[in-house]
Amino acid sequence: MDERQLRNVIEAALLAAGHPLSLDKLMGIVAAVGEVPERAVVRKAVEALAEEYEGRGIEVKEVASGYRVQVKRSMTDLLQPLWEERAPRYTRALLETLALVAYRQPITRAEIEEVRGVSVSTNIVRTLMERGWIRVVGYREVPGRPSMLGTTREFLDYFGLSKLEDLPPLSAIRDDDPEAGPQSDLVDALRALDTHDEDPPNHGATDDGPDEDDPLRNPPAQEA
Amino acid sequence: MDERQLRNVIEAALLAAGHPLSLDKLMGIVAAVGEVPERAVVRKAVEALAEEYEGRGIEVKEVASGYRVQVKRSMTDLLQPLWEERAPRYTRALLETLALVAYRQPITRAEIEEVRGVSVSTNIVRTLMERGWIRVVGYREVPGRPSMLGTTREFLDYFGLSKLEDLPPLSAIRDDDPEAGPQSDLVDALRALDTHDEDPPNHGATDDGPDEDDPLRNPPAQEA
Amino acid sequence: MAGQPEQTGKPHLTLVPVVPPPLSDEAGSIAQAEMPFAIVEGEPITQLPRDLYIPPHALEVFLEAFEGPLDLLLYLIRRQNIDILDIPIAEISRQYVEYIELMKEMQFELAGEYLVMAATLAEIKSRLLLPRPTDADEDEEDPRAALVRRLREYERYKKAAEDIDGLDRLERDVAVAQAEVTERKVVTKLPNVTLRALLTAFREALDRSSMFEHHHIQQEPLSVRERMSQVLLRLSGKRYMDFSELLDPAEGRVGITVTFLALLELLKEAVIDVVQAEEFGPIHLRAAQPSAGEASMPDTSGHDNG
Repeated sequence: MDERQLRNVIEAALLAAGHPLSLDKLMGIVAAVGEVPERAVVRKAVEALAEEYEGRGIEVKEVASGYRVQVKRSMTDLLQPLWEERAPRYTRALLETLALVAYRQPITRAEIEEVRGVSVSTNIVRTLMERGWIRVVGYREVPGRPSMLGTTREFLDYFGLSKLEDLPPLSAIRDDDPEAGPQSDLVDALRALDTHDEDPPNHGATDDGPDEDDPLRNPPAQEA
Repeated sequence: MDERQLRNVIEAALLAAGHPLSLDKLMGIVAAVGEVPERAVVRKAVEALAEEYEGRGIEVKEVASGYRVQVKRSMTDLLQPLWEERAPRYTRALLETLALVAYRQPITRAEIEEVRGVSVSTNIVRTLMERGWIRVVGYREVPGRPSMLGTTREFLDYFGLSKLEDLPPLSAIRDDDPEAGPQSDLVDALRALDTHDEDPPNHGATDDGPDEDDPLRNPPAQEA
Repeated sequence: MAGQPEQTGKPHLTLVPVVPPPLSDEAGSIAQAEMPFAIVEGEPITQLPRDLYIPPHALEVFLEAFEGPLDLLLYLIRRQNIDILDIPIAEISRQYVEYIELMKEMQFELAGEYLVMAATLAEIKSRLLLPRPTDADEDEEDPRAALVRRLREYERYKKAAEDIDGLDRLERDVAVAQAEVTERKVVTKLPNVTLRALLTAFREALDRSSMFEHHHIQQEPLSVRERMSQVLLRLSGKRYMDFSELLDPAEGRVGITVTFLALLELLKEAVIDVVQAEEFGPIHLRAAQPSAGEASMPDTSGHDNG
């Protein structure tokens, strides 16, 4: 099988499957023709296919469970009329819960509640499980043996990630040296502030820097 | 939109739709960008796409309701491994049922239930029949005429047995009953009846000699 | 809450990006008509007056727009463009408590967490008013520091949730490209079973079964059991079969004995009938019949045992 044929088989397989195919699976398919290909050769063919798709409306995407061919983001608005149903939307409560499971796994429900300051509804956990995005990965050996939650490969696939590290980086705690125990510094700073608590908090120009990476992306205050 | 872009949109649409798209539908999608294309132009772009696919593993096919991209027939055999699903593992209930049919055949469902203490689901019986391991061998003439189940040759083949007797005796299964069960007594007794019935044709050194005498397997030389 | 409107169960509420009003504006006429804080039943709520009055019918949606007390507190802080480290506790607590009081007055069911937060804020405020003893307990975390830590921790994950929401995801942003496959044969790989698993299952069934002691399961050797199945199959579909047809001399004495034992057992279980028209006449066998005739035998899926 020459390089072109190999690429054709891989393309057909990816388009036929409709779900991601791992390199192993692709190798298995190619091997069924009689030749056992080298891993590197198959990987190269996938890459060649990805290159071939450049400038097209589709792309080869590597996600957690393998490769898939997908319609590019830039195309989907155009193709909206094709889909009868609108994509599901997710509430902030669900996304925050998901974020905590993703970044802090393994995590118990109590720990999620501690960070969010509100109880986690059973519905949210159930929805996330039914979507196959989270699952019980173990139990914490404390009274009650609460289950610990973690994310799944389906979660990564769905959000177009190939591994957990591909998640957007968790914003650093601002103004803090991550090395130093932030707590004591903070307390000191707070004590210094205690005296002028009621001062107008509008810091004007000095606020510009931190605002750049303000997690809420608030535009800076307009000076009236 | 130039010809290449038009072709990209059509390709993405056909691959994203999951069903054939008519020329009208394609035109509607293209028109959403702002330009209302000529029919002939869109058709030409589809044809150009079809040409582009020549020598590949996929093709543009015109069917009754429009165009679709499909995997070439010559590829489908190769891709067969993609559609192999692994059936879920058998439950213990199923294995118990199978074991009871094997050891106690012919046996009715009610009799299986009596031993197992729980009802036998229709699903289990159906699964075992579909697998070709059990079959109805007759009916018991009691009210309801329940069917009696027995094992098949496929069952023996699958488990590498040449005959039912090769199943380990109950004594081997129940270690709380170290003495040989009545079964082997009976077999021994039968064997005693019939010591030199015929010469076993191929008596492997490690074989249980009398096994070779199995009338079902080895049609022996005619006596008369 | 920047960005997309949220599903709050109140579809007519649309939160818009929060632009904090300048706190120092004493005039009370904040010009932000183009930046409504919320839209309630189509009407933009543009004013958050200094007395924090919120139209009563907007209050509940207001609360629902927040993911809890931390979120509300963050909003109040962010609205005033205050650095999280410089929270003017007194002012923020006052605003927070006012909201809570208002909601209590409106008799909205308020999650307990909001009240806990109000208490926390009150505690911090009171501590700030009291002179700090010089030998303050070092072990005890400054409640304000604890609050700041929680707020920042929450803010990180709130941001993370937005980031995750911003990822290109299936269904909404990208679609899996798929080509049609004609003549696909879905093959289901059947599960494997080992003989050992089968035997283990059998043993468990028997161990559970009290039957094993009471009845004599397994009285007949498997060869007889197997032959019973075979005889039944041979009798199926036929009206009668001659006894001698069932006995194959080629099987030798063992074979004949096994068949005979099988026949006796089948007879005992009343699943076959034996008919002998006259003394020393031929013995005929057939599968036991229901009251009226015909031995119906459904298709046994074509597997032949022998």
